[in-house]
Amino acid sequence: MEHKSEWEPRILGVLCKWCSYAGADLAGTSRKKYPANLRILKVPCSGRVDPLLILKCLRLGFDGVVVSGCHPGDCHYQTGNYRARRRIALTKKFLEYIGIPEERVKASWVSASEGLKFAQVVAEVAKDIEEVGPNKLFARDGD
Amino acid sequence: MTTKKIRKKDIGKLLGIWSQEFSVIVPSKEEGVAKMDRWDGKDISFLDWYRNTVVPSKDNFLPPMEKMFSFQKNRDGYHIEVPQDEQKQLIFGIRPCDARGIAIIDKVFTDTYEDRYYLSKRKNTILIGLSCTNPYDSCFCISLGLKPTESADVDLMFTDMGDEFLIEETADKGEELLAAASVVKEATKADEAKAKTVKATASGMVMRRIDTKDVGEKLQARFSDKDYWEKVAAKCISCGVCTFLCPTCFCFDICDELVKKQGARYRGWDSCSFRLYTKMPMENPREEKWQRVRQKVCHKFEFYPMNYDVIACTGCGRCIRLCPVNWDITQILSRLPGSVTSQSHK
Amino acid sequence: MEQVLRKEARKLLEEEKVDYIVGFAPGSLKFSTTPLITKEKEEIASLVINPFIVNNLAKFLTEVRGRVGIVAKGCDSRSIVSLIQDNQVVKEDVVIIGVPCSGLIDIVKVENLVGKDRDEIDDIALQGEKVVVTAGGKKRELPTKEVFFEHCLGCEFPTPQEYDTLIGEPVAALGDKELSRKKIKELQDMTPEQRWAFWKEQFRRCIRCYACRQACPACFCERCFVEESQPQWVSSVPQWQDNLIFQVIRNIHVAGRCTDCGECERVCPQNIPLRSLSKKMSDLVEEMFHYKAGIDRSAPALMSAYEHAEAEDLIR
Amino acid sequence: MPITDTSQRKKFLAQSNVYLPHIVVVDKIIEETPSVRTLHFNFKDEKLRKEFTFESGQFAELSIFGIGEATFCISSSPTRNDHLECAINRVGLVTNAMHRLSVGAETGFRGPYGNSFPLELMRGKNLVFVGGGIGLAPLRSIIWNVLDNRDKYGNIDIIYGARSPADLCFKYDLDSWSQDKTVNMITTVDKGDENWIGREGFVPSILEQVAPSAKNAIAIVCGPPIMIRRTFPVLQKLGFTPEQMITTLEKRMKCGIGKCGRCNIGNLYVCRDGPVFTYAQIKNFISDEY
Repeated sequence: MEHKSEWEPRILGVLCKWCSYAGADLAGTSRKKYPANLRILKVPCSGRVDPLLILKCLRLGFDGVVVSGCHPGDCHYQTGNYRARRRIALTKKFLEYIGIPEERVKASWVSASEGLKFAQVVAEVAKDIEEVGPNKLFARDGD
Repeated sequence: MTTKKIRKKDIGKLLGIWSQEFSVIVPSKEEGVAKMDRWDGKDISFLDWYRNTVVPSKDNFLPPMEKMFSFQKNRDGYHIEVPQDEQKQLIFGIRPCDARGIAIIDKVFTDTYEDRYYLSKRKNTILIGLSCTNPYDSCFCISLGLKPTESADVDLMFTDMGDEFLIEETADKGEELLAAASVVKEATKADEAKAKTVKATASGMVMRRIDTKDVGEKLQARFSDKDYWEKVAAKCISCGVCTFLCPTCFCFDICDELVKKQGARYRGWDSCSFRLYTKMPMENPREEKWQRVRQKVCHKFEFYPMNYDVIACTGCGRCIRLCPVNWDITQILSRLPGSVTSQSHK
Repeated sequence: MEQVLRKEARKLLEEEKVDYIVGFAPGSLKFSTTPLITKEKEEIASLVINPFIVNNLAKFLTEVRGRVGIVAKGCDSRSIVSLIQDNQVVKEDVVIIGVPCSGLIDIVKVENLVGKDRDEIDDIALQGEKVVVTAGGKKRELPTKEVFFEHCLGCEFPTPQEYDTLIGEPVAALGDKELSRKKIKELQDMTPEQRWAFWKEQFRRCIRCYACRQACPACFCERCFVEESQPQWVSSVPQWQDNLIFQVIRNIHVAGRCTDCGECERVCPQNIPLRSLSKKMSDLVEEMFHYKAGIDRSAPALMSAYEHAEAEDLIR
Repeated sequence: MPITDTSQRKKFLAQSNVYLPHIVVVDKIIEETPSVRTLHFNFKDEKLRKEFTFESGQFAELSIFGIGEATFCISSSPTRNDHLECAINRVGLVTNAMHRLSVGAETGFRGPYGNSFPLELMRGKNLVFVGGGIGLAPLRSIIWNVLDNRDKYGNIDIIYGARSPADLCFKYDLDSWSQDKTVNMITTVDKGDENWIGREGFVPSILEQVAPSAKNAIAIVCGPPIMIRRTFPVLQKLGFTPEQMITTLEKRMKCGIGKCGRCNIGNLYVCRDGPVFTYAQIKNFISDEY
């Protein structure tokens, strides 16, 4: 596709500070390569991630959002990520039904020691988003 | 006042002539919702089904949302740009109640400060009325001193006489509009008589009434009666249907937006039914539902007449017809102590 | 039926078991009803039950102060249960007067089928599986499937599951799941681009009157997220982008609370097919978490519970 | 009650479009209390800078582009017009953004709107100013206006209170009024701290203690709604008639010019018919809607 040459996907990573944020850090310090256009939002727990945040970021023009938290069973607050899973799974399915390509909203479990996994997840997300192209879902069209 | 006439099947031709100069707007349907929309250049089937639109024509002057200006920050500071809006439009088929509604809100938008967004559209618009020969059972325009065939607030008034329309030229602009149209003929005395019968029949079909005599004083006397207003407001769900769809409601909100460094200020409809409408950080003078319902009723029937000598209601009946809970202003007013109201409905 | 209901309601007031009765009274338009919220015994005589009792009265439970005797159809009773699950309503303060409901007539469908508006129709009578409509001197028989609300066609619980007294006998579900999901199916058969284009066009027409939210018993927030100003999540003017976000998030918020009463879609003055969102959401909830809203008042609300193994395929 | 000539009000409209803001530049910021700061600003446009006039009591719509507009009274006096001042209490979306501004920032300004304090009526009279919290902002404009023409007015009492010593606004003004021999300045706080040596108590009760005479006097009241509501009965007890009591009201506003609908008290719009009212004008509605 034509846009591939100059356009790089802008991705928002919403990361739990106890695990995935540290995982991202590890990916950085151990020089794992992942797309540079990732903006990171640190949250206290994946359970804090409001679906509204995901939609708002797409509205503001991010090409994709990836939410990441501790593996099930490992939540610092015991159950936060289980609750997050319900909410995010439902949101993903519902957004798909509305017509938002599923590539744009991803979720993953990344622990503090999984720097490599983090880099892989982001690379995969970036690749998927490159397939679907820039996010023009909410673009203004002469309204 | 001179009268003309036109055959029904020639309406398309007349609209065609007007489209050369104006953006012609006619009743149309979108997803089953009757609204005023740009004429497609052919279809005049609305003459068969049209009674009234869901959203009154006020939205042609005060749209649900409009951009006031856009702004951008450069090296030397902020720059503001106002969208130009000079298109001449012609609305064909506005009902007398909605035309009166526009005349009523004109007063607000010209009071002290001229509202350029409203008035630029208003001044560039021709209103062509269509007598309401099949009013709804929720209509009560007669009580507001209005007839379903009233021609006072439009530039031309069309009245359906079967195969033909009688046209009244109520404004100078109206005469010019017909000058070039060969499909328009002079009306005869017989035509005028026929139209008169149609009009009388139409007026006779408006069954609902409210008692507007001293209504302001009666409401003033009730103002502090919390029990009364709580009872009146009990079933209201505080949505914006009655206000958004009211031809005389004009309240708006102003809101900024900034996406990807593109900024703009918008205004959009607002409603006194919403709690947020008057909410201040520390205090809300109309926090309770009954206070908001009271504001709505008193604004229309007490405050607006105090300010502008006219009741802010045209009896179009939308607030009754479209209310999710069938909250009925005519019942509310008839329950005001001292009101006489004859209602003939189920 | 109405007589039994009135007797029951009067008794509740007289025995001071409740402070208010919430039910339906005849509306001021043809073929309409209106919510009746009253303390007065004299007004009990106007309580009605007919195929036009459309409102979900559970909406009023969160704002009426005191004990309430409430008339509830199947969907309304589920909304009440859901409110109890969410600690919005205390069971002890509510007396549910259950009314079995075999389906409500969608007046708009009747209007479209006979080509006349509500006020031009003389009579609408429900006779078994048919609805007889008299207009302009002509009688027309319409199958109920064509004139009932879509949510009624697929209703699983036409008889209240939770009640203190039941007026009349339980009724059978119509259970036409397919007909009830026709629009959803059509949407699912589209490509994501087509679906997005569809909703974009729908929400372009939204005027943000909030009738959907205000009519919805599951929308009980003191302050809705669209009214938040710090941060301001969505614009207060009806831009389609924000209209869409409002509705999507509203549906996520009422997930597990929506009982498919169809009020959001019915009250929309712009005819936006909102039930195609809310019903899809309840289907997803059932499919993914085996949860039905408002069935068990001792069960935890959908979003405050979890299973150790669920939705695992969606998150890597 | 004299209301400012409306033709005067329309004088500074941008290109005949009432809704277009002028650009102003912040040139000084004074932190008044932990939640209140005063912005000193001036027009970017030279011509406006020279010609702009207003009257004490009028207000303006200030905007932060991309965030929104909010209503503020002009707290400086027209007798000192080298710049304009607005005091900003950090409470909402726009005011929070204004607390993030720094010197040199550009914001939008529409105004002046509304009527003003009736200087003609006040001439030769004894004046009692009663203020609470940030309610001193509009009073401050008229107080300086009066003090700059001191010989035209009789006795001046200023009774001002805030929740705590830290919440007192315009401390530099309070100091200079205390030192002014022609002014009876009384400051109070609801609750003092260990360093507070002044009065303690709510404004209405302090007013009752001070008991200024109603004879040939006018009382001008501004503060939080609860204070205004409780001050009027005290003034009435002291013999003030509803016509002698003046207040300036605050309501949620959007347009500032009587169109958007929300700031009414009965048939009066705070923006169009006020914000300055006599108690006589609003007494029918005040207990209910204000």
